[in-house]
Amino acid sequence: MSRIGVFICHCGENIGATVDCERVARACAGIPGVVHSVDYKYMCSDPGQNMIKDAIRDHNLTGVVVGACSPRMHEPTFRRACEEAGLNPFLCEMANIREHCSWVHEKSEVTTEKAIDLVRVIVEKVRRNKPLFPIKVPVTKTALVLGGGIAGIQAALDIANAGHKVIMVERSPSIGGHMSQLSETFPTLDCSQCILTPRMVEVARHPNITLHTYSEIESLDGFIGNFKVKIRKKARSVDEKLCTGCGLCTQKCPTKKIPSEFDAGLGMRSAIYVPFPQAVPNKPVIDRLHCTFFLKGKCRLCEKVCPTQAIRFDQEDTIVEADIGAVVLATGFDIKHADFFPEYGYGAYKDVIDGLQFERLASASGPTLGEIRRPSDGRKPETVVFIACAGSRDPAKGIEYCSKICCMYTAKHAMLYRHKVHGGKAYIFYMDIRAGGKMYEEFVRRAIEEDGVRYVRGRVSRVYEREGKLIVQGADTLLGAQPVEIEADMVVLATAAVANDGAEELAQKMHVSYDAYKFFAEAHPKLKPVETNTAGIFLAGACQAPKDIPESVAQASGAAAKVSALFSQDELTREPVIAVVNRCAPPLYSTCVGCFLCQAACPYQAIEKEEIRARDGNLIKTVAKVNPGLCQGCGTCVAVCRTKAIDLQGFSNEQVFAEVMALLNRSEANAGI
Amino acid sequence: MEMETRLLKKEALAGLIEKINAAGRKIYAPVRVGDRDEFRPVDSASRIDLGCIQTTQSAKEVLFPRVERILSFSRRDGAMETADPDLSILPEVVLFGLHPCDAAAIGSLRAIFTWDTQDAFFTARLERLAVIGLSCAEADEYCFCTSVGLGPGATDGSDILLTRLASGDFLAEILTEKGRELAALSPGLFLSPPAGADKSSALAVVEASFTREQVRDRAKAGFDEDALWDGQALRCLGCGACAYVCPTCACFDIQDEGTTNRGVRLRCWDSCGFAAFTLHTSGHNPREEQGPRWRQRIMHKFSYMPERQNVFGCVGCGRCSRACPVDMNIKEHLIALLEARS
Amino acid sequence: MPEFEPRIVAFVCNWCTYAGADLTGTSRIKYSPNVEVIRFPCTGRIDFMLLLKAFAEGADGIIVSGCHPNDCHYTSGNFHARRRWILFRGLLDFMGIDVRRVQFSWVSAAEGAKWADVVNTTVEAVRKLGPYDNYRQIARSGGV
Amino acid sequence: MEELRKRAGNLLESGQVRVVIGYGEGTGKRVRAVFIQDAGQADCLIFDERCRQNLALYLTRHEVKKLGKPAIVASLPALRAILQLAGECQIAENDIVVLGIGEDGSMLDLPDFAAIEKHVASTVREPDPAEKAQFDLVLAMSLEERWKYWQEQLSRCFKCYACRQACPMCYCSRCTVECNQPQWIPVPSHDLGNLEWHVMRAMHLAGRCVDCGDCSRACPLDIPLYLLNRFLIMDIESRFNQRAGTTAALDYALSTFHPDDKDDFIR
Repeated sequence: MSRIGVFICHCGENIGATVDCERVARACAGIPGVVHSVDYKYMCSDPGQNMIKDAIRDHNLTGVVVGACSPRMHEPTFRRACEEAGLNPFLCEMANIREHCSWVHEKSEVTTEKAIDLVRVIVEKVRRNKPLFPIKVPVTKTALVLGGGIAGIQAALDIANAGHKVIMVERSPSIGGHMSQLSETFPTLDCSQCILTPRMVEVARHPNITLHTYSEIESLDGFIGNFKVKIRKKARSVDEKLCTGCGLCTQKCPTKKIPSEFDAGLGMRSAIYVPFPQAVPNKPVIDRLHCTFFLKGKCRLCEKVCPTQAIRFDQEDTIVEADIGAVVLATGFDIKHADFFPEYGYGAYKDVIDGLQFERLASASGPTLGEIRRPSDGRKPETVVFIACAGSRDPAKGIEYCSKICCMYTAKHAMLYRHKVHGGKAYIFYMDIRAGGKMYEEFVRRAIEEDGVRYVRGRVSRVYEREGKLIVQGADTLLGAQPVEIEADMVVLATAAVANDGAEELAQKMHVSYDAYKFFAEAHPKLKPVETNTAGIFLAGACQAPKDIPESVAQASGAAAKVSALFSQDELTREPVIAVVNRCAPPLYSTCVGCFLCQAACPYQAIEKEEIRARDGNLIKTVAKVNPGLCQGCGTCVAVCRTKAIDLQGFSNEQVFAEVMALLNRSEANAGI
Repeated sequence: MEMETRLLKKEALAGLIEKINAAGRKIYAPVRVGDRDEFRPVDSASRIDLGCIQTTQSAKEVLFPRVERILSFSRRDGAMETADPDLSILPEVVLFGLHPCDAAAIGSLRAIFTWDTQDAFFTARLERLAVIGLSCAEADEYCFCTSVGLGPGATDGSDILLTRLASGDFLAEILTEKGRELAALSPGLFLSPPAGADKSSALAVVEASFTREQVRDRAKAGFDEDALWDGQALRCLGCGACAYVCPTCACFDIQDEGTTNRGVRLRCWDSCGFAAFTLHTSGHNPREEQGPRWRQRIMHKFSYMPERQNVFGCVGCGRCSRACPVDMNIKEHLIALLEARS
Repeated sequence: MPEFEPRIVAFVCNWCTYAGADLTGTSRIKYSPNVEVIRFPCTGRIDFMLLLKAFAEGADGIIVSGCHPNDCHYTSGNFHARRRWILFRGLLDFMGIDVRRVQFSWVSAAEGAKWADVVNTTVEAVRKLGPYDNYRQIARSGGV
Repeated sequence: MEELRKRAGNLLESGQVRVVIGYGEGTGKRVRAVFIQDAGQADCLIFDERCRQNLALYLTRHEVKKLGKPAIVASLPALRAILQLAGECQIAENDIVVLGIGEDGSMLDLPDFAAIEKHVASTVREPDPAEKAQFDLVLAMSLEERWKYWQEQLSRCFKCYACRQACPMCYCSRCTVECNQPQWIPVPSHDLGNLEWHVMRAMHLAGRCVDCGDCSRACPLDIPLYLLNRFLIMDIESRFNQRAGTTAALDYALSTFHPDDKDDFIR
């Protein structure tokens, strides 16, 4: 038999002015199972809390109901008080007679009546509450950072510097990401490589960081604190241990006309190559799709010239397995290329280039050593048109969002061009200038006012070639949509930033959700911007949405802080408000029939398969099992389960059912004894 | 009481129904409902389907409703009060057109409900019940009354048994005091029968395939023949259709419904065919599979009832076989049981 | 005869509508006392049978409310709930159950005023419809 | 029919299966499910237009599973049930042999679930005209008329659960009606108990029902239960473009969603 204590708070006048608290307490005393019912001015005060503690001891209470403010306000307070008095905190519940009653209704009989109802409902709930205990989950203090761009680098260094192990996995042969391709960075115009390279080196040298480049994730299983990852190390065809990075192989390689990915196709590389001089690790890889030996079966020139015999034509992919406790996804973004734009010639005009190509032209380490020259004939362009929002904010192209970085880098591009080609004319077609950010607006102003970049507000309808010139047709909406036609030598498209190829597949492997554009989804748009819905997996950088460098770095540090917080304890403590699959006597063992419809509905991939086996090892049945490390307690599975085999602790079927019953069947208590 | 035989002209039926109604008695008779026949309250003879071979459901609801309130409770001044239903308000009922198998089934039900204790609800209803039976002029392939000791013209359970003659008139056998009372409501309608009037020529022919005693002995001997019962039950769905249409199945469940303040205790039909019927709180189920449940059904009707209540639990009406969604044919299964070597 | 006072049960999620109703209180916006709230973690947790139970036990109207689409604390519980309600509501209507008595809404933690409005309009709508006699009648079929 | 018997016989003889679940002659003109365990008895297998029971229900029955690996005679509804059962992890591809029957009564070669999916995708079975007419009739009724209609229909129900037991998708070892803590559905077959039971049954089959109609056919009291299932099937198809029993991978309308699912009633 329950022994429930009811404590009605006046909250000064807040409740007391409209609800007859004494009557509520008196009425609740008449509810079967209630052995103690009192009212008090301020229940949350120390004397109020002491009343509860004393009553728990004096009356040997098995449940406590506090009729006061919203549980969202003081539930932790009262639960702690109960715990201090030796009562399991989950046997304490609050009835909200302030926000949901006294504050929203006039002083009247009806309002008091309603307060009694609300308390009575919670009494019926508490009667069915069960003691719950926090869930402990062990934590493996190693983080997996996926992606070696600036976000991944920052996250890895922050976590490593906090004293935890990090495994970094990068898909391409070197870390560095897009930032390593950039010339200068806005709004300071400092050299991208110069600020990035030391970080890259630090990653390579950090004793806490294990780096796997030219590697991809094969699978990720497990849950927060307890993931298992399989990493596929693609065959580099070079023994990394023996290779000294002398570069002889890349010089001697006869196949040299392969468009360089790093130079965005504007430069060439050999079949055995290091993507760029500052690459980390500075070890070449053989591009087997282009290597003569792999295509025709002979050559092996690199093997002959290698002073340390590091070439391994027979190397195979290897799988590395690791236990990890948290994941930072920092896989970055990609951009749309010129061939996405029929109106700009489908990429047919060599001098219509994208922003990343311009970066390579402007970079001192680029194919033109930093001189702005046309890809078609190497001439310096006298007029350059920059087109912002190429694809972005364009529902017709299926990219409705703003790519965010283009306004700033286009201003930078125009500025760099004006610096490098004296007398050159720079036009920017734009929709709006979005320069929110520290020193950003000033930067754009500088481009306009000091560097004479001409901003034309309007869209470009067409680019076509006429007598060696690119004719840019557009409209100036500030001049009443007047047609504008500019003869340009080069056109630079600020193409939309989009999710990486394979982002969807990766998200599925990682069990994180993604938006309509395949950017990874944060757990909450405001309050959980670095978390994903899968506990223990965090986001950093442009894989979540287009971001500039400072934002990516900030988010990376944020993710690293989350990981470090997680790793600061040996065990993870979680609220026990989670779903559980029932167990019952043989031969049923559980009423779960193993249909796993719940598994599909669970937003957290928290439902696993569990095999119930007899003592002889024979499989009896396969049932659902809720992983307490992953379950967040939403209860969607409970409503999906036909056999009621899953129940939610704290909001169990019995509890909510009893609440409905109690609410609608006013007892004698309401009559006011 | 000495049996009396009278003639009820076909035109007189309407008058008989009217008189019974006028006497404040509620009449249930077979009525065509959609593609089925069912017992329904009638107030005129024209609604009655006299040609019906068998109603889908039996008439047992008149004595044993599918849901019956047996107790009410409420909380007053912190204490629980209980109240019994008022049985004195139950109406006087006449079941009209009950075939001999169904009429005989009343005896089986009575045996169950009065075996150890007198079931107040059942007996109160039974006291208020009179039966005007109707011999079977037709039978179908499911009928096997003659194999269980009955027949198309059997009088067991009827207070008056009507047999429709070739002329359309009814030969009325007034069998009991209750029957005489009914006839007395309209004495002018019950005429002297013509000389040589004989109901046997007006009865359906139902070939006997076995005797119930044979089944009793064979079933008892075959209790442990799992393969036999399992094999027969393999296609059985485990639903309760057979039990619920059966005129003698009397299993019930007790359910309390209500809230903290008031509630009722209900008796409602149950069936030994259901998996949960014998489920123990421990999780153990002595009849885990359908085979033993099927065996139970047969054993109860042919072995346990004759043993304990001295009456058989099957009247050969064939309803269970007709209603079964998967064609579990009891007659066929009983024949198979007898033919199987033990 | 006093005016009919409908009884409305509200099934709400903890993170949006319950918090929104808290805000209604904090903002001291008055609304009809005919509604009483039962708190769930998420609309995804609300079993459709509870709605029928509420009618059976004498509710004249029901409010089901949670986070706006895309705002679910658990990402997608409300999306699952929405599908469930789309089908359930259709089925009830097909069976002749008066779905005008069931108000579904999205009320965020910031929409204190909207909560008051949802309650008031639902109470008024149900008041006009009168007591749910059809359902009460069958609810009494067991004799309770 | 000859081919069916031959294939069934071969399967049993070669030991590939231990039992063939098929149809045989029953009482009078009725047919019934038969469980052939001996190749010599394969000749009692039949298939014709009377063979409508969805035999897939027996695949999840403990008593039948005990017999060993089954082959099952399956026309469209059973094939759909097989796919849905596979999606719900109740049967695996290698656990059964499917003796598929085409809409024209001919034998199909359905070696795997992919072949069943293909056949199901390319086969249309028009709803029974009388059933469709009844459906449209109910749909056209006013709210009050619909209430009366269903109250009258459901008042007949005596809760024999033939509808549930005949359903291939009702394989739960404990049905919700058997849950008594709390007692979700009243056990008695009074008006409330009947309404709640049938609402619950329909909802639990929403997105899972393969539209075989066996619930209605099993009902000894002719309650048109198919109307409820059909309503939800049509709703799910038109709103969410999903159909149960079309794929062996789970695609359940109530465990999936689309952020743009349309409703016209949520404030």
